[in-house]
Amino acid sequence: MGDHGIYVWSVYAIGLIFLGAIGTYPHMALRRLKRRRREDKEQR
Amino acid sequence: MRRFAATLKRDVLIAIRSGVEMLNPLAFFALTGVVFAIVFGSDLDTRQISGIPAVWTTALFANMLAMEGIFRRDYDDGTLAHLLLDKTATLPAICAKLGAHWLLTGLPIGVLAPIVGVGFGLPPVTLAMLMATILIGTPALTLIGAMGAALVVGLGRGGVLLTLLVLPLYVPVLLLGIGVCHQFHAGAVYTPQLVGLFAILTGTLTAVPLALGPILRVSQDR
Amino acid sequence: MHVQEGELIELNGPNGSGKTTLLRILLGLQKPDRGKAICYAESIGFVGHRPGLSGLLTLVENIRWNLSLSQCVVSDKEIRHRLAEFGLNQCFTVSVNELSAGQVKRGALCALTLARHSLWALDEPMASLDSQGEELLASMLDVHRNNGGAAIVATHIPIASPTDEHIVLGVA
Amino acid sequence: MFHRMASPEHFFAGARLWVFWLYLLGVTGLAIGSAWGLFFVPPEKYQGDSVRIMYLHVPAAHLAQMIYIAIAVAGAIHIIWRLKMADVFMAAAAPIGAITTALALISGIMWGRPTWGVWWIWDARTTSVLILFFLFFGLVALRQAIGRRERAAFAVSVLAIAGAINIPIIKYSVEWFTTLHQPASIELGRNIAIDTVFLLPLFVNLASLYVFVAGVILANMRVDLVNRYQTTSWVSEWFRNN
Repeated sequence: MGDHGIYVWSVYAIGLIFLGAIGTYPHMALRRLKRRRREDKEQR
Repeated sequence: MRRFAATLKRDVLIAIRSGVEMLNPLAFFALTGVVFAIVFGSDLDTRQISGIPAVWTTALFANMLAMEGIFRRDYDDGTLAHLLLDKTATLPAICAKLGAHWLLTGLPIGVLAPIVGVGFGLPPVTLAMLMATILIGTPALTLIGAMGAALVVGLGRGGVLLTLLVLPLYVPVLLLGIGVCHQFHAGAVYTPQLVGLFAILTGTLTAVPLALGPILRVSQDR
Repeated sequence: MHVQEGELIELNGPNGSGKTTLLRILLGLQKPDRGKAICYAESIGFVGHRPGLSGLLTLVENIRWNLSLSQCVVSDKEIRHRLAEFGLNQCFTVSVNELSAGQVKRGALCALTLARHSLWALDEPMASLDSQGEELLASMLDVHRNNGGAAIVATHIPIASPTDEHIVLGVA
Repeated sequence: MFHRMASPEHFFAGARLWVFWLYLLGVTGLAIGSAWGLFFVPPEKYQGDSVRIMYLHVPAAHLAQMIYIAIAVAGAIHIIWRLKMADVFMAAAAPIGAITTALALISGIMWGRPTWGVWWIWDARTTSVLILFFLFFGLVALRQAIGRRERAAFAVSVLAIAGAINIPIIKYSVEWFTTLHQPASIELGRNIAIDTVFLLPLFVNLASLYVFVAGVILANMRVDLVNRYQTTSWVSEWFRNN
């Protein structure tokens, strides 16, 4: 990879984090909504 | 046409009555320009290069400072509703408000620009071109800024929000303005970019006033 | 909702029942959530909660601008005369900011009478008016109705005579 | 099919399947493209291995601009036909566009560092992408600032259209302005030997990123739909059975 390896790997690492974040956010949000709905139901 | 003149007179009167608030952008422009002149102007070989961008950028921010209050005052005291009530009166009144705003900020800044530019040791010819480009650029800035102000009217002191919305749209005017002056200063060809500046001005001049009516109607809805 | 010439409709109902919202929808200042509102009236005069006069100008300048918007040519003398009728003769040169709420409301109502609007939309006109102001309002409405004007008034203090149409808005 | 998808309820149900397949295709495509670009492509003559960053930077930058154009089109649709789904798309796509632009910026910086030895260079494309990021940020901030959904939808549509009109103007003025100052600025990615061995992984990654982000936007739209239509029957019915 030569001396540029550090940059290449860090770019792909950041890419993984960013794409992973936007990929998982919607599902986490749906799960959070369900949990909050269940908690509201229990309180009522 | 009479409505245009009446609203123009009214807005200029309000601005004069508001006194300090009207002078705010001009004072900002002059003071910041002087500070830049002190910082950049003293270094002999860089001052001529840094003069044009410094003056132009200060003019842009002074204009943006003035954008904040263009609709806010009328929204607060309810006169904006009267503007929108009669659909035929909306366009002339809005054009008058924009005209009044330019007369009170764009024009004075343009006139002040050469005086601030002297601090950078720019030759009078370049100062004249600087003033010309600012006088062409500031109406476009006022129009783009007014659209941003109309979007955020009634949202309270959204100063940062207005700057965030409007700055990217200001960039072409700024770059072309500075570019034309640089080219002119260096004696190179500047006409294509000057035409670009005019294009932005005529483009915004035709599109924005028409769009402001509906935007204001939705923005003041609640 | 149909308003003939010379008729007055009073909107009653507790706070938050939508009187102001209904007026604003009629005026086109507000879009209804569902359905459409079409209002067939040449020009509508509106006096709402906000004064509708800019604070830094005097009453005369404000009214002159207001009238120019609806393209009525009225001389300053006539404006001053009408302001005097409304008991505002000592506040010609005073900027609106320094006036009391009652005076501002009277100024707005006076501006309404000067502009020849066929339909008036008034939102709580009685607010911040003293007894003399209420009489002025009543007489002004009668004059308006006699020469063929119509009005829609949102208020919780009854102003219209029982013969006029009353629409009571309930809280949803 | 399009008309059916225009109603929130059908869209909500229909999108679920799309999201699954788009994610699957996108992720595998990205894995293949990246692996190919990282290991199986020989290093480039001038830039050595740092050219491999191109396989993430170019797709991200390209996609970011496409997302903004898509939002502007959705804005126009919303203003002309008052289509609610257009606003749902704008609300969902704006933050994702901002993050994609951020990714493009960061990868651009990391690419510029080894090739020119400087962290940031006011090159025409880097400047345009930076301004694009501010445009996205403006869209998100404006929607956040306005409470009422109807006004927010209209305001964001207007801003998106104004921004889209400005993208070519910004590109022109920036292109001219930056070349004015450094005549020998190297365009990112333009001077690389354009033989296929370099370009194949790039197309794979470009297509896969499009597919993946499309899936993410659809999923985000479903979240927005649940938030918007909490009181409706089909949402509470969806809550009940999972």
